[in-house]
This record gives sequence, C-alpha cells and structure tokens, in this order.
Amino acid sequence: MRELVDKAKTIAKELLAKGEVDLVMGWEKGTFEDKTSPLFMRKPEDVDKLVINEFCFNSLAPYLLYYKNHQGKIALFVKGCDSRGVVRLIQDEQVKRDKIYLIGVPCTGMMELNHEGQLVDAAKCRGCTHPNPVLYDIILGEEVEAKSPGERFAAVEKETGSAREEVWKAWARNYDKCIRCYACQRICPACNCRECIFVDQGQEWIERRVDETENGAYSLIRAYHIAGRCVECGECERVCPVGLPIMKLNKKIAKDIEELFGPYEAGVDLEDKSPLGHFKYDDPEEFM
Amino acid sequence: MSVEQIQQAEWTPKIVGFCCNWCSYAGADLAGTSRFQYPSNIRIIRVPCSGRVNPHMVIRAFQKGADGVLVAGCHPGDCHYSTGNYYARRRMLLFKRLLEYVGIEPERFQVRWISGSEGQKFAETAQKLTEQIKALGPNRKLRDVR
Amino acid sequence: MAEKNAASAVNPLLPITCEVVKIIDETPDVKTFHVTSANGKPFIPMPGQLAMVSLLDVGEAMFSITHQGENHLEFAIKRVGMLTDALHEIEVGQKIGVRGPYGNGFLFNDMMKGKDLLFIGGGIGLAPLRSLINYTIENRDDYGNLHIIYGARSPADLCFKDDLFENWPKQRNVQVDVTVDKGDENWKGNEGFVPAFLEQLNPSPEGKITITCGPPIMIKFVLQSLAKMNYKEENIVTTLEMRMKCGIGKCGRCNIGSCYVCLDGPVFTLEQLNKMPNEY
Amino acid sequence: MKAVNHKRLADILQEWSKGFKVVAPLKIDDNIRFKEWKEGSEVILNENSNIPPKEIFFPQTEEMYEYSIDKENVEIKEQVPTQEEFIVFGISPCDLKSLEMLDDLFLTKGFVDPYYKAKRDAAIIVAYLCDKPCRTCFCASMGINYQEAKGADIVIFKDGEELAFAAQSPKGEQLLGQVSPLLEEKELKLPAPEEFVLKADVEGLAEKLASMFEHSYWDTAYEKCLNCGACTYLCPTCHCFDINSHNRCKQGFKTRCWDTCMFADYTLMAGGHNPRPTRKERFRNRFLHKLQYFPERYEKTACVGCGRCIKKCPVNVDITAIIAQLKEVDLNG
Repeated sequence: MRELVDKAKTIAKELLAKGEVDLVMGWEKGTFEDKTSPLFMRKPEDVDKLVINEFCFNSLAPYLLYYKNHQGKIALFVKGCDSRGVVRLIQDEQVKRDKIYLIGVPCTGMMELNHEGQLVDAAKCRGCTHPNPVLYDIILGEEVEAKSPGERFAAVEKETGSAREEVWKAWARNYDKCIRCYACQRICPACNCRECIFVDQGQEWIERRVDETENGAYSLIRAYHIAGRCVECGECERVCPVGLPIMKLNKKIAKDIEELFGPYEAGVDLEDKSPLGHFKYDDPEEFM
Repeated sequence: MSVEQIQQAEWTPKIVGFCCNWCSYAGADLAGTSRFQYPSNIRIIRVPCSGRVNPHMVIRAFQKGADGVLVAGCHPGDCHYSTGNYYARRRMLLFKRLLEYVGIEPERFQVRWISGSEGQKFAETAQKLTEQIKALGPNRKLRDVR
Repeated sequence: MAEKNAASAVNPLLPITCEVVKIIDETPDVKTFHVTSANGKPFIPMPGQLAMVSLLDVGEAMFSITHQGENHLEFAIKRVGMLTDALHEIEVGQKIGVRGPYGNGFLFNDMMKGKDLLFIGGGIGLAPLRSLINYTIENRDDYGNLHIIYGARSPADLCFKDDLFENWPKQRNVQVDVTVDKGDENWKGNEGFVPAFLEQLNPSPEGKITITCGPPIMIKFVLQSLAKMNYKEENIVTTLEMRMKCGIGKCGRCNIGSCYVCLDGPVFTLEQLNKMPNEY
Repeated sequence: MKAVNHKRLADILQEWSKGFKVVAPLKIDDNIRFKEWKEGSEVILNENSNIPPKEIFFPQTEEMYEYSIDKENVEIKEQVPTQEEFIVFGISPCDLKSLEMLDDLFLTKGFVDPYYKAKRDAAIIVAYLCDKPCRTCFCASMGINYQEAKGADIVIFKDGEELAFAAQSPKGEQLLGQVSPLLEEKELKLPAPEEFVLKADVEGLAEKLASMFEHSYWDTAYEKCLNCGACTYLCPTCHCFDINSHNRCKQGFKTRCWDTCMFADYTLMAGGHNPRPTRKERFRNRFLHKLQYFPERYEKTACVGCGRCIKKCPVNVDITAIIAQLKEVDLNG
C-alpha cells in the first residue's frame, strides 16, 4: 500500500489547491512506526504529513458525523471497510453523498505487533470480504484480492459445542473486564445516533455502575443496536483497551441475518434495505 | 439456611409478559373471563404492539429479576398497525439467537402469536412457560444481584 | 477502631436526614423549602454558601442556601430538571438529605464591611443574594446603605414577593427597586430589562460593592452597564454555577481553570473571574 | 540482600496471603489487572497493568451508602469505609508516584475522602522496580526514577533469575521477617538504567499554558479525539467520579463511579447549559488539567509517564507529542 502515497498526496494537494474541498482526512505517522493517527488537512502543505501504509487502521468515516453542518466539501481516504462505513452513513442520511469526496485505497490488509513483538496480519482484517472500496470518486491503485473471505464468520463458528453454562461463564468473565470507556461506541461508523443512550446519561436505560449486569446489558444492546448496520470493520475490537471479543457478537448477528433473511452485507450497496428495517411475509418463525 | 437457599425453597418464577394491546392482551383478558386457569407467575405489561417491544426492555426485565420473558403479539397479517408484528418477528428472532449465543436458555425468552379470541391458547402458553421455567430454576444470568 | 469511627463520623459525602417543614410557592416554577434536621439547623452556613440537597431515590444537586432561620435552612428551587421536578412534587413532612455547607460564601474577605451594597438580581438569581441581604439586615450596623435592584420576566415570576415589597423596604436605609420584563394589567411598577433599569437608576459607584446574580445573559449586560457607570471590577461580586457531584473538590467537574467552584467559589469578584478561563 | 528465585515468588505470596489479603497484577485472559492473589494466579511484573492500581484505592464502582425511604423517615446506612491491612504487591514506580497525586486530591484541601483514606491507610506497598522501560514509557521525563520506589514498604527488583527484596519501613521489615525462611542472602544489583524511547519536557509548561487557554492551537489539536473515556479511565492519576443512586422502589444505594471529562454530560447542567459543549473544550480541559490546573493546585504534573493512554488511545493521541507541540507554540503567533 505504501506505493500509493505519492499519488494520494498529489490528489489531496490538488483538491485543496483547487478549492474543490476544504478539508481532507487522511492519516499521519503516529508515535511509533506501527502507529498512525488521523490527519486533518486544510492547506496543501499539510499534505506532506500524509502516510498510507499497513498501519492506517482508523476508519475516518465516523469523523464525518462531526462535520454534519460543515459548509464545504470534505474529502477522505477510504479503505474497503471504511467505504462501507461511509455508505452506511449515507444510507442513514447522516451525510450527503455530494458533500463528500471519497479517495479509494485498495487495502492489502493491516499489520499489527503481536505480543512477541512480531508484525502479523491484523486480527480485524481476518475474513475481510471487501478490501477494495465499494464507493469512491477516485481510486488510488489496482483492485486487490480479498485474502480470506471464506473466514468471515470464523470467530463465531469456533464457539458452538460448549455447554451453555460454560458459554455464559465465559461471557460473564468478559463483562467483568469492561470498563465502559465507550471507545467501541465512539469509533463505530454504525453508531450514529445523535444522542447515545449509553453515553448521554440522564436516562434510565443503563446505570453507570460497572458490573456483570450493567456491562452485560451494554454489550448485548450495543451489539443489537448495530445489527444490520455493522460493517464488520472490527475497529471496536481493535480499540478495546481490555481486549473484549466484541466482534464475536457482531459477527454472530451478521451470520444470523444471512441465515434467516438471506445474504446481506451492510454498507456494500447504497440501495440495500436494512434487514431490520423491512420484512418479508414469509420470514422464518423458528421460535414458534 | 442461607438466604439463597431460602429463596430457592420459596421460589416461584417471575415471568414478564409483554402483550400487544390489540390481541394478546385481549387474549389474556378472555382467558380470565372464561375462567381458564393459568399460573399467576406471569406479570403482564401492555404494549401497543409487539413491534413496540425494544430488546432492551427484555434485557431490563432479566436484570430486574424476571426469570422468563414472553413477548406476545398478533398473528402475522393481523397487526392493528398492519405490519408491526412482521418487524417484531425479525427483531425478536435475531435477539433470541443472540441471547442463546451468550448462554441464556432459549426457554427464558419466548415469542408467541396469540389473538384476542385465543384465551385458551394464552392460558396454555402461560402454563407451559411457567413449567419450563420452573424446571430451569431462577435466572441468575444478567441479573442485578444487588 | 476508635480512630476509624471518628473518621467515618465526618464522612463529608454522607447526607444528614432532614425534614421539609414548610413549602412556599414563590412563582409558578419556584418553590422555597424550609428544611430542618432533628437537631434544628443541620449546620450553620455563611451567606452565599451552598448545600447538597438530595431526594435519595432521585438524585442530588447543589443549591444555594437562600436564608437561615433560627431552626431551619431555606432553599429556593426552580424547576429545571429531573431532581427539581421531583422536589416540586414533595409535600411537607417529606424527609430529604442535606449535606454542606460548601463554598466560600459572600463574606470570604472583609471587603463588604462598612460599605454600601448594591444588589442586582434577576429571576431565581435573587436566591443567593437573599442570604446576604438578610444577613446584612440582621447586622445592620456593620454595613452601609443597601440598594436592591431586582427584575423578573413577569410579575408572576417575581420571587420572594413578601421580602421585596414588605420586609426589606421597611428596614432602615434599604431601597428596593423592582422591574419586570413585561407587566400585566395589574402591574404598576417598572417595566424593562434589568441592565436598562440599572442605567436609568444610575446609582453612584462611590464606596459601593455590587453583588449580582442572575441568568448569564443578564449578568453579561449588567456587567457592561456597570462598566459604563465606572464601577471597578474589584468591587463587583458575582456567583457562578456549575454541575457538581461531590461538593468537596474531589469529583472534578466544577473546575474553571484550577479553581473548583464548590471549594473556591461560588462567589468571585469580577477581578478574579477576568483572570480565569472563560469556561462557565 | 535478601533474595529468592523468581520461580518461587508464589511461595512468598502464599506465605503472606495467610495473614493478609494480597492484591497483585494478575494475568486474566489477555489482561493484567490488580486483583486478589489466590494460589495458582499468575503474577505479571515489569509490564503495566491494563487498569492502573488506582482501582484498588478508588474502585471504578464503589458503594457509599445504602438508604431506605418511607413516608416517615429516611434511613441512611453508611458502607463503613474500614479496611483490614492488605498488601499491594508489584506496583511499579510510576503507579506508586500516581498515588501521591491521588493522596493530594483525596486527602487535602479541607476535606478528606473517607473511602479512599481507609484503603490507603490499610495498604502495605510492595513495589517492583521495572526491569527496563517499555516503549510507551516516559516516566523519566516526569521526574521518576524507575529504579527507586519512595514510599513503598518493600522494594523488589529482578537480577537475572533472582528477585531481590529490600525493606524500606518497619512494616516492610516485619513482612520480610515473615518470609525469611524462604529468602537467601545474595549479592544482587540493579541492571544499568536504560534510555527511554519517548520523552517529554514539561519544564515551565504550566506557566506557559496559563496564557494559552484561548490559543488557536486548541482549534485543531482536538480534531482526532473521539471523546471516548479510554485515556482517562486508564490514567493512574485521573480521579473524576460521578455519584449515582441505584434505586429499587424505596430503597437503594449510592455508588460513585469513575467519570471522565471526555463525556458530554460530565459538565451538562440541569437547565441545559454546558460549559464544555464540544470536543474541543473537553480535549483542552483534559490536557490543561494534567499540565496546568493540577500543577497550579498541587504543585505536581498530573502525569506519571506510564504511557497507558498512548498505548490504548483508539486514534493515537499522544500526550508526549502534545507536550512537544505545546512547547513549540509561539505565544505571539
């Protein structure tokens, strides 16, 4: 991916110089070589800091929510999963398509340091089905092959078979770890409610107490709130400071949606209807 | 005997039933007026439509001490608002699978279509649900134990 | 063990159980609550100090103590949120929790002793001023003339009508001027906003300390008017409000710069405020 | 010097746990958390715990008092903050330093927090000197020598296979006495100190920041921050809390829970006014609090350089980079 950076810089500089957009979102080098941080470019000279590499984890789509009332046009770099996030935001009418300019980055997969300090394929990219942006105005390079699309639901499949009590114990153990920092919610392109029932207090849906019951309710309901909207980018799991397997729940729901209501991937097609936003008369009724 | 044991001995299940105003609630009513016997373990909360039932309400019920939750609505095609229960059907299906996935017994959360004329069915459902949950014992998962 | 008990006896986060002994309807959305504990007053506050009032099952919030009687404290509370809504529903005899007193109060230094005092209040902003007005009336000889300028949106919204029209004007060397934004058919007094009214009255800044409290927008324009009338910023005193949880300078949220409003405030001179970050 | 092979650490903890509750950084799945040590628990030293040890003294959720209400009366039952002596094992020098800041906050300025005090007074501190700094560490820049632990009752460090124990207080002597049969006398020394990857220079920064509140630096610096609470919850010196009631009919209890200045409702008042309405004000407050307000109030920078926020920030907001940028800002520009 690194070879794309020169072209990316040229495009970003041109967009800013011509005044076609007044803000370009990209990435800059972070604290270490294997870290990047979102970069907001407003002047052509800001573009010099831009990097594109296998550490550009952050989806820039959620930032669009902060610029809903922005006057001008905003350009942003999107990998495959990021572009799906943008599609979701457009579908939810959070941003207007004509107010954004998408620069597509065909993504060869992210890399991260494992515990032994070796660079390995990032966990969040496992089972990625759309390494190429699904929506863009310009694309930086040749489209790439998905590495392991067949493993989309690998995280869920492993689970089946254990006894119910064991399964619950494992989840309860996870709920015990959650500190409710809401990083998973903040980073999520599907979480676009203007007021979040979890973060904005003053309502009684959830208490601030951190314990098994409140954390359990938080995890389940957050997963459910993004049912049919989750673009499976895996950012929530990546940013979790205590390493909870958040994507397991999201993947489980995505898998069930496929099984019950037919093939569906969120944020792939602008025309798609959300699986929980419509119905068929002959939907299954397995709970009867 | 510990508090837990006392609770165990005297325990009868608490079941929260979210009943659609237009059918299941009327069905429950009919069960009452027709003198069909059904266990008093079920506490009914009237909702305008099964589509009104937010999964968070189900979780909330479990948190606050329910041992089982029933969502009852009109038969597909009979919704007072024409399509509410179709949406509910999708929602509850997914949610039920999610609860099962994290290890909550599927019997604890059930969805049924009960019309206003099905007093008998309501009584039977309540009866069966109570028996199933009695067999499972008190719910501790997601429960607010404080 | 004795030491541990002593420590818990002064747990500053624990409320004292108090009883509401009287409720006065001031305006459609303001009520005054008279509160007393088993031993009379739960504590003896200084004018301008704050207390945490809690309905235990609803929540807890900071209010200024508007007056202290022989055996009770008074809180004038406007209905704005969840807790105050619930407080407006309670009846006499209700038990509530009170802890305090917190904050510096108006008399944090001797700047007011022997001076003439000009009070400028708007709406519920009279509540904290009232504690000081009553204090200076009780200690009449320590202070010069009192001039109270007060405004509210309408005649119905005037708080403490008994004080404004009966008790205070009767006192020696006390002048009370009241205005409303918009009068009704029975209103014979002044009409107009407080800042304009203030400029019209044009009290001389000579030897005066001004104490002002009210909605932020009123304060903003009152301060402009005062500046026009040559009042010095070190002689202007105001009170601030912030969201508070602990009241004892630990929970963090009421900071303005390195000041904690619950400890170092809520009373500041304009001189102090101008040195603080504008984040309140 | 008293020493024991590091493989026999469990024996020492076992011995201590007969008389005391021992809290140590334990491996729980992929996490390291300070939890009660039990036989078989795996202790991880020389790596920052995921959640700082402030949670021992100031837990994320802490019950303050119970209440019950009826028409006639309100009953308030304090959750008496008393605590038996207990051992905090394996706290690192930076985290130890953070307790000084929490002490200042909770124990001074007119009010003493009884919940914190009870636990703080009861704690016997056994500090572990890091073998070497991690790459996100910058404690040296915050004036901390990672090879000493002032205020600890016992200090431990590792030399090769051996763990060296040194008592620094009578309490520590006593504790070491308890395990003396397990300890041998050995000649051990600290490894040579290593260089840090990250550095930060806070010299004179608080004074500079005092005039930077309105500076245009803040207009763009905040943009990447998502306002989650990860940095503050993971920070060993962050101490803000919220007080909530947990109510069930007419009885319940009050808890205090960690809160963070990153959330919008933190300063939101009942009337709807919010002094810090956007991400910018909240971001600014976090850094000014650490680097200016806290030093002004307590004469210490509220950062110990543990690097947890750098490690875990979802968008790599790096406090050392921010400090460097702040130092570079031209006040006249």
